Amino acid sequence: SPEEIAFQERIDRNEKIEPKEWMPEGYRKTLIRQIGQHAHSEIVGQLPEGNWITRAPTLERKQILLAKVQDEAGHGLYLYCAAETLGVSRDELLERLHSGDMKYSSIFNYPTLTWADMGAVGWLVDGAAIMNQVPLQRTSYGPYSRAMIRICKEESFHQRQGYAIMMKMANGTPAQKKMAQDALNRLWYPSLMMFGPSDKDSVHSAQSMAWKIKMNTNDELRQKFVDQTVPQAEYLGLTVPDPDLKWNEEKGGYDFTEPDWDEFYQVLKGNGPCNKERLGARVKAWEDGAWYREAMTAHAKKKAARRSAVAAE
Amino acid sequence: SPEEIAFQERIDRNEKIEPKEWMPEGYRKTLIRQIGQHAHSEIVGQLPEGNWITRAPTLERKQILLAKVQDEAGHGLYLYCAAETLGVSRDELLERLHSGDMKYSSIFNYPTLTWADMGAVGWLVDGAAIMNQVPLQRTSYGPYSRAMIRICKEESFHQRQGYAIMMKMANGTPAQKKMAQDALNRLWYPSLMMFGPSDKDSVHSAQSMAWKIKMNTNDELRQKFVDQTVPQAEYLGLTVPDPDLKWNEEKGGYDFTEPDWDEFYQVLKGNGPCNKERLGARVKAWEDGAWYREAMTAHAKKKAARRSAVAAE
Amino acid sequence: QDALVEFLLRMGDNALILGHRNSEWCGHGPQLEEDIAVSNIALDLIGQAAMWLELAGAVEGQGRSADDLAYLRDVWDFRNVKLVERPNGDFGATLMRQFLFDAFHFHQLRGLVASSDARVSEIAAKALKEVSYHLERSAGQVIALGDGTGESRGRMQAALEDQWSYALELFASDGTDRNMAEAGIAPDPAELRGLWDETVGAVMAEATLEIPDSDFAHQGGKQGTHTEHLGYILAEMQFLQRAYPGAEW
Amino acid sequence: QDALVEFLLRMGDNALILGHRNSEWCGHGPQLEEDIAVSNIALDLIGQAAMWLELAGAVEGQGRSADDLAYLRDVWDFRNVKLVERPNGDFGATLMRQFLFDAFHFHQLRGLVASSDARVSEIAAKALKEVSYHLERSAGQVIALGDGTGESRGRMQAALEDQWSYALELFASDGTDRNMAEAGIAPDPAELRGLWDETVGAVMAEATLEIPDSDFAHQGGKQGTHTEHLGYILAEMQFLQRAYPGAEW
Repeated sequence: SPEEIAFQERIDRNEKIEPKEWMPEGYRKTLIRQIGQHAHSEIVGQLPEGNWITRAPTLERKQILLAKVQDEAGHGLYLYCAAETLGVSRDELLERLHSGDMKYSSIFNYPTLTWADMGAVGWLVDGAAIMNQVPLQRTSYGPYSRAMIRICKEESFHQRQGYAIMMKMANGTPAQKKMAQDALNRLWYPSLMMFGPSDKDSVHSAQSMAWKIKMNTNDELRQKFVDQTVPQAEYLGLTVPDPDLKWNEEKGGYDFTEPDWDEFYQVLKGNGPCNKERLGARVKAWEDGAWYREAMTAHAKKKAARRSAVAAE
Repeated sequence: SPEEIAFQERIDRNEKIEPKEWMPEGYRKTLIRQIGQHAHSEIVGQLPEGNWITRAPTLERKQILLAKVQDEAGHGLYLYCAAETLGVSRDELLERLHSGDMKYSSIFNYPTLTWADMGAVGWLVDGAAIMNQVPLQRTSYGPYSRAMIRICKEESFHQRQGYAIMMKMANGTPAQKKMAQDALNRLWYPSLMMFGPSDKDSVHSAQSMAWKIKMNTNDELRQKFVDQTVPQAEYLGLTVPDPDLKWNEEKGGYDFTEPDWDEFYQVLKGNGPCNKERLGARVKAWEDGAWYREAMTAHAKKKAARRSAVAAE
Repeated sequence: QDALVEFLLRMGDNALILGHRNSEWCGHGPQLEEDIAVSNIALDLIGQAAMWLELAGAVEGQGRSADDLAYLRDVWDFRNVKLVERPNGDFGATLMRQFLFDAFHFHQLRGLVASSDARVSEIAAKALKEVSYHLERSAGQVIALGDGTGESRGRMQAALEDQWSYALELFASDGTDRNMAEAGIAPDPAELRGLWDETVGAVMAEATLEIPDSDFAHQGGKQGTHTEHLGYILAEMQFLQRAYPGAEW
Repeated sequence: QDALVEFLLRMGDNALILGHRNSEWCGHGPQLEEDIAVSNIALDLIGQAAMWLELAGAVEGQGRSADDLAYLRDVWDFRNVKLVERPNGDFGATLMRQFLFDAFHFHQLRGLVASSDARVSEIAAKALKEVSYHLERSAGQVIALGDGTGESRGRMQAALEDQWSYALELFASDGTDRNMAEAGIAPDPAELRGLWDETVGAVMAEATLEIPDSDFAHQGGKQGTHTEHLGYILAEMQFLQRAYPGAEW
C-alpha cells in the first residue's frame, strides 16, 4: 500500500517512528513481541543474580550487586513503558509472560551456583546483551531507541563490574580460580546462545532487518562477541571451554564451536535447569502481591473521591 | 462420699488406679490437665532442639540430636495415650493446646541460640524434667505411672548426652567455652522456674499430693535440682550465674537466688521470647497437615469398604 | 570507649540486618516500582551499616574492618534489636516494620546530627537524608494499605500487633545508652518515645489502624540475646567469608 | 580408584542431603506418628551417609573423615542427584520424592550387596535393611494419599509431575557408573530402570496416579552441577564447622 511504501521510505531515511504515527500492524506486533520479551528478560534476569545478594562476600560487593539487580528492574520499567506506547499495557504483557505465551531470554534458565557466576554473568551475559543492544540504539522506533540508549549506558557499567569480579577471582586463591573457570565453563555456550539460532535457521529476520527492528544478523553478533571475549578470557588466565577455538587470520576472527542447539531448543521448550523456578518465582511474586496492588488502587480511588468531595463543597 | 473415702484408702495403700475403675471427677480432671500439659510440653519441646538439627556440627551429633527430638515425639505419644484412657482424645487435647486453653512448660518459650544450648537443654532442662518425673513413676494412676517409667529411662540418657556436649564445649576452644557459659547464663533461671512457683504461692498442691498425682513440693524439687547441678557446673569449670549461691552446711544444701517470678508470670501470660513462634509452629504444622490426615482417613475407609465388599461376595 | 563501640555496633547492626531482610525482596516485590524501592532502602541501609561498622572498628582499635565485623562475628556479638531480624512476612508486614523502625531511626538520627562526636554527626547527617525519604515513603505506604481494602487493613493491623512489642525494644535504654547520652554523643532512646508516639500516632490515625494497648517490650537484642532467626541470617550472609577465610573478593 | 571415590561420594551425598531435607520436618509433621517416621528415615539416611563418606575418605587416602567430607566441601564437590536437594514442598511432595528415591535406592542396594568390593557390600547390606522398610512405608503412603481424597490425589499427581524429570537423573549413567559396573562394584544405574519402572508402575497404579509421559531428565547433580538450592543447604549445615575451624564438638 502507499502508506507502507511511505513508511519504509521514512525508515530508510533513518527517521524515527513515534507512537502516534501510522505504522503497519506487523511492525507494531513484532515490536511488541520484541520489546515485551526484552522487558521480561530484565525482570526474570533479576532472579539469578538476586540469588547471591544475601550471600555477597563483602559489604561493597553486596551494594554493587543490589544496585545492579535494581537497575535491571529499572530497565524492565523503561521497556514496559516503551511497549505501552504501542498500545499494550504492562499488566497484559505480564499476563502473557505468566501464562507462558511470551518468553524471556533463555540464559536466565541457567542457575547461578557460585559467587564467580556474579562475575561471569556480568562479563558474559551482560556482554552479550550489550552486543545485541548497542545497534538497537539506532532502531527505527523512537521510544525503543531511547530506552536502549539509557539501558546500554548502564549495562556497560555492569559489564565492567562483572569483569572486575572475574579479575579478583582469577587472581585469587586456587579455590577462587577454580570457581572462575567453572563459571566460564558453564556460561560460555549459554552466552553464545543468547544471539539466537544460526542465521540459516532464524525466522522473521529479513523483515525485521528491513524495518530496522533488528540491525544485525545473529551470526554477525555472535562472531563479534567471541572476538571480543576470547582475549578478555586470556587476560584473565582462563580457558574458554572450546578445544576447537582458534584464530582465523583470513576472516580476521575466531573459529569456534557452535553451541548445542538441541539444548537451546530444549531450554526454550521449558526443559532448562531452572525454567520452572524462574517463572514460578515471578508468578508467585505477582499472585502474592495481588492484595497489595488492589489496596493501592482502592486507596488512590478513595483519595481522589475525597479530593473531589472537598472541591465540590 | 463412701466411694471417695475408699478411693483415698486405695491410694494411701499405694494401689494403682486403672482406667475403668471409679475415680472422683476432680482426680480425673486434674490428671487430664497434668498429663495433657506434659504431653504438650514434649511436642512443643521438640522445637527448640529441632532448631539445631540442620546445623549440628558433626554427623554423629546430628544423629544423636535427631534421635533425641524423635524420642520427645515418642514421649508425647505415650502421654497422649495415657490421657486417652481418661476419656479425652488426642485431637481434643491438641485443640485445647492450639486455642491457648492448655499450656506447655514455659521453658520452651526460650530460644536456643547457639550449639551450646543443645548441651544446656539436655543437662539442665532434661535434668529438671527428670527431677520432676522420677517421683511420678510412683504416681497413683497406673497408665501415667507406666508412661513415666518408660520416659524417665530415656530422659536420663538424654541428660547424659547433654552433659557430654557441655563437657566438649567447656573443654574446647575459648569460643566454645564462652558459648557454654553463655548457655548456662541464659538457661539457669528458666530451669529453676520449671519446678513451678514457690510452695507458698502454689495452688492445687495439697489435693494433688493427697491423690499422689504430685509427689513432692515445688521447693523440695528445686532444692534437690540445685544441689545436684551446682557440682556438675563446677566440674565443667562454669559459673552458675548467681552471686549469692553458697553451700549451707546446716541445711545440707545450697542457698540460692529465686528466679524472677515476674518474668515467670509474664512468660506464662504469653510474653516470653518465643511464645508466638512456638505455638505458631504447632498450629501451622497442624493446619498444613489437615489435608494429609483427611486423606489418610478417607483411604482407610475406602480400604475397609473394599474389604467388606470382598467379604460379602 | 567500650560504650561507644557498643553504640556504633547497634547502629551498624540495625542497618545491616534490616537491609538484609529488605534485600530478600529484590526480584520478588508486588510490582516493579516497589521492587526498586525496597531494594533502594536495602542499599541505603547497607551503605549506612558499612559507615557505622567502619567507625566501630576504628574506635575499637583492633584493626577490624567493617567487613570483619559484618562477616566474622557470631550471633551473640550482634547488637541489633530483634525487630529487624524477624522474617519478612508479607509485603505489608515488611512495610509496617520499616515504618516503625524509620520513625525511630529518623528521630534518632536527628539527635545524632548534633552529636558531640564529629564522626558520628557526619555519618548521621548522611544517613538522615536517606532516612527522611525512607520514613516519608513507609508512612505513605502504611497509610495507603491501612486505608485500602478490608483485606489490606486486616493484614496491616495484624502486622502492627505482631510487631509492636518488638518495636518497643528500640526504647529500652541501658547503661550504654545512658553513657552515650551523658557524653552528648547520642540521644537516650527512652527519650525519643514521645516523638515516636507522635509520628506513629498520626500515621496510624490516617491509616485507620489501632495502636495496641500494651507496653510489653521484647528485650535483649541490643545486648546480644537474639531470636532464633539471626543465626540463619548469618549462616547465609557469612558463608563465603567463613568458607574461604582470607580470600579477597 | 578415583571412580570408586566418586561413586562412594554419590552414595553418601544422596543419603546426606535427602536425610537433611527429611530432618527439616522434625517437629513439623502432620501428625505425631509421621513426625517420628520422617525423623527416623532422616536418621537412617544420615547414618548411611556417615558410612559411605567414611569409606570414601579411606579410599581417597588423604585423611579426610566423613565429617570433613560432609562439612568442608563446597557445592561443586557434592555428588548427589538434584532430586534430593530440592525444597520439601508439602508433606505429600516429600513422601513422593522419598518413594521415587527409595524405589531406586532399594534396587541399587540389592545390586550392591553383591558388590565385588567387600566394604561396599557390607555397608549396602546394612543399608538395605533400612531402605526396604523406607520403601515399604513410602509406597504405602503414596498409595494412601493417591487413593485418599480429591485434594490429596491432586497434590500427589502434581508432586509426581514436578519430580519426574529430576527422578530420571538417577538413571543417567556416566563413565564412573560404567567403570563401577565393569569392575563388578556397582550395578549400572541405567540398567536399574526396568526394575524401577516396575516398582513405580505398580504403586502408581494402586495410587490411581498417572506416570508422566516424558523422558526429559535433569542432569548434572551427579557430576557436581547442582540447583541453586544446595548452596543454601550447605550454608546452614556447615555453619559451625566453617565458623569454628578445628574445634571439636
